[in-house]
Amino acid sequence: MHGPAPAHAQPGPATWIRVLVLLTIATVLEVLTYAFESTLGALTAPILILFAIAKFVLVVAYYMHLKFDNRILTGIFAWGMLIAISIFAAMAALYHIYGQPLLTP
Amino acid sequence: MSQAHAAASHPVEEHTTTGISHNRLMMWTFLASDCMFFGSLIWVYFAYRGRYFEPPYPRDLLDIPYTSVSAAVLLLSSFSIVMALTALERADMKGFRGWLLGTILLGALFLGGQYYEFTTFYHEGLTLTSNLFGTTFFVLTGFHGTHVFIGIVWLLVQWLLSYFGKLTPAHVERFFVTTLYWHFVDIVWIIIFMLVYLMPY
Amino acid sequence: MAEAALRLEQAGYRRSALVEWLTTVDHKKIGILYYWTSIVYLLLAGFLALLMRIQLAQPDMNFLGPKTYNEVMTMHGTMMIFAVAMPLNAAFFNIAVPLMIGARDVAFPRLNAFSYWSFLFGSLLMWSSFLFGHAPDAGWFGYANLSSSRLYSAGPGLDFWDLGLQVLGISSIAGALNFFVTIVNMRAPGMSLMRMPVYVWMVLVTAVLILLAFPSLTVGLFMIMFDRYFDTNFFNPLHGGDPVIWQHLFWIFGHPEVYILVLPPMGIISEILPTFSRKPLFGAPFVIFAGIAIAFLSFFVWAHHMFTVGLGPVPNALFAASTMMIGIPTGVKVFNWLATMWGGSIDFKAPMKFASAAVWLLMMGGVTGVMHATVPLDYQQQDSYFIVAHFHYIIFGVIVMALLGATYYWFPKMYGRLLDERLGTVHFWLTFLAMNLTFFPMHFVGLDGMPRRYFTYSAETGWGTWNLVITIGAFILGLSQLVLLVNVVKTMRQPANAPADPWDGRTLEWTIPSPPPAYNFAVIPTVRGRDAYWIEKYGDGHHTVTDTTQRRHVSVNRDNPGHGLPAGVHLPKPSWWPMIVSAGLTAMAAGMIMHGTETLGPLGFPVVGIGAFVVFFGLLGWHFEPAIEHAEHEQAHVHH
Amino acid sequence: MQGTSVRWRLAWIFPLGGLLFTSGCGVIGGKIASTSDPAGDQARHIWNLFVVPVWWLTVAVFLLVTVWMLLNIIRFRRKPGDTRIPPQVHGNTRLEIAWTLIPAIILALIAIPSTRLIFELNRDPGQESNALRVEVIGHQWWWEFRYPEYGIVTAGDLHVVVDRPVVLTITSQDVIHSFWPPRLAGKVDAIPGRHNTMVFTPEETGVFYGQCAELCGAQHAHMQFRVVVETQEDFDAWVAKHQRPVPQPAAGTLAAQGKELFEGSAGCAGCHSVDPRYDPTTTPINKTLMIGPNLAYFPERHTLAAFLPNTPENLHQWIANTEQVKPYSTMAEKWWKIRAQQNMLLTDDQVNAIVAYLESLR
Ligand code: HEA
Ligand code: HEA
Ligand code: HEC
Ligand code: CUA
Ligand SMILES: [Cu+2]
Repeated sequence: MHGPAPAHAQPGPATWIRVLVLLTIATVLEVLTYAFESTLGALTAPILILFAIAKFVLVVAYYMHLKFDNRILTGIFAWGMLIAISIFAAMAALYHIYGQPLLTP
Repeated sequence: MSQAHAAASHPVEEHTTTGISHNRLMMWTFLASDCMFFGSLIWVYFAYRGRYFEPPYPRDLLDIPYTSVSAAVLLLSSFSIVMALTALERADMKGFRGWLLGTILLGALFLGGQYYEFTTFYHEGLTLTSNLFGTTFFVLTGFHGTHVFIGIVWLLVQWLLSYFGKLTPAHVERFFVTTLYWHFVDIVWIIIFMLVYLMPY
Repeated sequence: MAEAALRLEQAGYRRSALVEWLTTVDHKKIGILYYWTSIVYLLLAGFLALLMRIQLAQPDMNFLGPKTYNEVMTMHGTMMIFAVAMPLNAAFFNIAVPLMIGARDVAFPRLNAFSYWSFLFGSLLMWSSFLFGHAPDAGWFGYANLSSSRLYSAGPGLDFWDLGLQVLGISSIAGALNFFVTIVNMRAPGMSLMRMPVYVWMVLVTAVLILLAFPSLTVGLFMIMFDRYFDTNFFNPLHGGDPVIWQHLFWIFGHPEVYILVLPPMGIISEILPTFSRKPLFGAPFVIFAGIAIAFLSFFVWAHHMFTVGLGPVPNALFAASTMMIGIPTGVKVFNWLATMWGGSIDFKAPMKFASAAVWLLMMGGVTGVMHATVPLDYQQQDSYFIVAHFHYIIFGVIVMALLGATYYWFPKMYGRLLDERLGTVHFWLTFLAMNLTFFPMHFVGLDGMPRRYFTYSAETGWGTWNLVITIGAFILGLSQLVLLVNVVKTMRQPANAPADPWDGRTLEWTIPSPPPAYNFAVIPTVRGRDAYWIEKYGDGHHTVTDTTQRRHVSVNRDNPGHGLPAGVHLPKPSWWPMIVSAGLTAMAAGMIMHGTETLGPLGFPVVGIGAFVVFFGLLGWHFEPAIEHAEHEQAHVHH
Repeated sequence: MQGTSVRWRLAWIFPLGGLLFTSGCGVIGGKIASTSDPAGDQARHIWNLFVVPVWWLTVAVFLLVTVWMLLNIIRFRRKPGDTRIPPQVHGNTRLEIAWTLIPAIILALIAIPSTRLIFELNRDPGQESNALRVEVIGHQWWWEFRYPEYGIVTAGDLHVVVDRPVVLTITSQDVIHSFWPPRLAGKVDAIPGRHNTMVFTPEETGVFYGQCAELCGAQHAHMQFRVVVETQEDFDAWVAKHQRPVPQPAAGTLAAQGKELFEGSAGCAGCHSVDPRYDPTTTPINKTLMIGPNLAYFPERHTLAAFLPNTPENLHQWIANTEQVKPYSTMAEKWWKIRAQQNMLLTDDQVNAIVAYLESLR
């Protein structure tokens, strides 16, 4: 869709600042979520994860230009992430769902 | 690391099948691979999370306001480096050097913060050997710190090169690849900050 | 040779042959370096296997002590995997891939040299452990906490293993990055992904596997290193550490690793069978997708090496299912290969013999793999000789056989000569029969309960008879490999007069002379289909001629003799830096090993420091050195 | 030329025929460790699953691929001088689908009974059943067996009751081992910091061979054990005996001298106890009792040092020459070698006394 776009067709500092503002807001909200952990209860973890994903995507899409760059690059990075995350999830299941308790030393 | 450096060859008119430069393609591929590196470190941290049989425990040590600031410092460095890139693209060498130096300083500030954090923890009794928290925490954040350190050295070299005409607007692609690495180190910290520091037990 | 000399002169260099090999960045030369290094290691690691076989020939033998046996066994496994199978594959990546995609070199020629030197130095570092009397002895997968605690593995043996593997891992990752970029970015015009030769496809998939699998090993090895050097608790049960974590880390790497080893040979089979059957690969897209499916699935089956660890019935059942699923795409490949031969006009030259035997042997090793995947059966088979039989059938039967086939197949592109066919036939038959004689009885002793990694066994177990057979087989197998060496020596004494296209080949490497000139292609070809060269010779699917005599004589892509480089061709410059950086890296690893010893301990960190210094300045030098000749210089020469 | 190609064709038949023949002729089995000779329910279930369906489906796949390959080789070999280009068939989607589906079906035929068996083999009969519960602890390089219900501990020989399920809780004190009695059951790893269970029911009385199956250091090959499957009465008698302290040697005998040495200057008692009783409440599975194996009623064991036949001669050798008999073993490293360095090795007479003492512990 974007084709082999050269690195030059990118937005400028205005966008970078906007992204920075969003990143800062997300970070503040993250820390607030942490601070209100007791009120949020079981919601804390998903909220934190959501904010982290938002920040992650902002940096990758804008600062790292993936949004404007060749789709192949998105594919490569996404596959790396996908495999890493799936293995991570499988491990979490192995240790926290199916794992028998380890002996306490 | 070494591979990344190798990417920095001299600018050549290269024709590629995809239109993506070799260096850029390699850096993204390397980053995909690095996802598995940090992924493995992080899941080991998680598998052991809470299996801490001796003090000190994370809740007694972690200083969230402090770390929030250093996380913000690293985020800011992502911003400054993208500004440096834009300056380079616009052949504004002065702006480029300024933003780049800013990035280096922010990175150094982050590392200094991490050094301070490590020594504080150490004085409170957390060592590599004290318990599994010490082991997994220091190794995970330490490997991240090493990535930052390599990034700083790399940026520093490029900053110096710019004074000798070895880094010019003609080398924008090469510098772009460096910024990819730098941002990646930042996003890894986004994840670590969330999982290690903020995630409730 | 003439071109090489010319090229050097042009670049203002006059170097001896030795220096030329040490500084080469030419993929063809690097391929040859890879090739001979790994063949020597095959002989050495095979020699270790023969030592083991002597010890196991009869019950209660007293040839190798328990410790020595474990060292020999560990080094056999580790070196066969990391210093034979992987680099032998890398040899053919280098020899064939750029030629098959119509490229003049790889994307990062110096990085390519760096991969080779890191492989060489890393493997030498590991071999050197024998000289210091402390070879690694915890098996090729070095299970923690046997490997991670100095309490249970004193001495630097495991440090050699750990740090040697780190260096080899860096070499592999660098190589994979290089070939990934090369294949994605340097294909000849017209070579879309679906027109890419299947071998190139498999190399691409393998590169992805390496990139995503090795980091897990790297992390695990770091953890073992920290446990051994800094008393961390990763695998220390006394502080709650769980040694099983290492098994996960290792097999998340280790299982994809076995497909890293086998996918390129599968690609080689997919090239050889069509060439010698005069038929295109049957269902090539299926074969390609099967390769991708195998690669993808291979990340989610790792726990099939851990069925007896006690992960619980649900994970065991799930991992069994995912493992068995790999049999389906592998079956697709096997059946497509058989269908490729079916109806063909098959010329059983040496490469074809090896390749078709490999297909059959893949079935032999694959079906026992499915037995291991059947969890209850694995409760009995795990860590028995049944496993040893399984993986030698695939590792020797498919990987080594296919790579031997590739040797006969691509030898003209390496040396401009054809290996002797008669000796090739002898080599094949001896190898094929002896490998079955060696590895088939392992199934029997395995089912009879013989565990692997036993340095001896008592007579009452009744394992003696078959073990003697195995040992005899192993010796025949070892001797058979000497036939190959004889063949090479004999062939190298003859003039280099192999034709460009000795097998009536189908892909681009056969369009250029044997051996190819330094710049490979004087004119970059344009590709019109998967069997790019075949189509040019005999027409595409619709207007095929029916007889080879009706071959259309497309001119072989000859260089312009006597005039040096064709206009506009830039060749990468030889460089010392790759080797220097590898040496620095290896010095860092060696320093770390020294740090762990009593006598050299204080020298350790200084050596690490020096190594790091060399790496840093090596990279700077690398950075500053022009990758190719300066444009003006070049221009001047061309307009001469 | 013609001659070579005929020979080529025929030669295929030898390895294939040979392999089929040998595998068909019962070259396995009848050995002390053979998995094809089950004497316990787990081993039996596994072997049955191996034969039907796995083995027969494997034979089907084998024949399919082998016959097809042979047909290819024989029918489509190029004749000398043949320049014909065969029809360029690029594929056939229907065939592709067929040979994607057929293996899938075969695999399902294996996976279904296999999955059922996985769950069956892992089923713990429950606390209230009459199952015998034993703790199995791996050490470099010997096996310790504790019976928490009876408060007794032994090494080397695992006593169980025929037709009565046993539930083993398996762990390790040092590195990873794997507990494997091939004729009775599959193997289960013994992992420090974890405990695994193995459940099986022995179906024949007798003494069954077992061994360690995970590389655990130099003497991995010498880490055997025996499973003594006996009737309930014999087992009860064995338990009753082990709940009593060992007999004291009569004063003045050689054995009494041996006892003195054992407890005194020879330094055996530092690592070995001769009291078969222990307190399960204070010593859970991951707490060590003693460095060395418990030696109570030692002469009744089948193995010595986890691999030798337990004869007085071997025992003598073991004590006099530990380093030669089993190098790298803890006793060799931490006792024999140290004494050798200090020139404090036992004299032959002393060894005789100790052997007499140990032999008296019946
Ligand atoms: C490069 C080598 C390679 C390859 C390709 C494979 C392929 C397979 N392997 Fe193997 N394996 C190893 C190398 C390899 N393995 C090694 C080295 C070890 C030991 C590691 C160690 O412990 O040291 C090992 C161990 C190993 C284990 C662990 C055993 C244990 O330790 O307990 C298992 C368990 O599931 C397994 C399974 C499989 C399966 C299902 C395949 C499948 O991919 C096979 C698929 C192929 C076929 C099935 C044949 C062709 C298909 C057909 C003709 C279609 C019809 C067939 C059917 C329907 C069955 N392997
Ligand atoms: C590429 C992989 C590869 C290859 C090709 C081989 C090849 C061979 N292997 Fe290997 N093997 C492994 C990978 C491989 N192996 C692995 C990964 C293990 C597991 C290790 C572990 O448990 O950790 C293993 C384990 C293993 C064992 C089990 C050891 C044990 O568990 O105790 C045995 C036992 O027989 C064995 C035998 C052989 C034999 C006889 C060959 C033969 O094919 C070798 C034939 C011989 C030659 C090709 C050499 C010819 C040499 C000469 C003629 C002499 C020349 C002399 C000099 C150079 C001085 N291997
Ligand atoms: C440092 C501790 C230590 C000391 C002291 C020691 N042993 Fe041992 N002993 C062991 C260990 C550990 C084993 C198990 C060795 C093995 O099989 O690998 C063992 C095994 C044995 C066995 C075989 C037990 C079996 O189950 O097969 C006998 C008998 C024995 N020791 C007798 C003695 C005698 C007699 C002495 C003193 C003269 C002695 N030991 C001193 C540690 C020790
Ligand atoms: Cu214990 Cu092997
Ligand atoms: Cu596997």
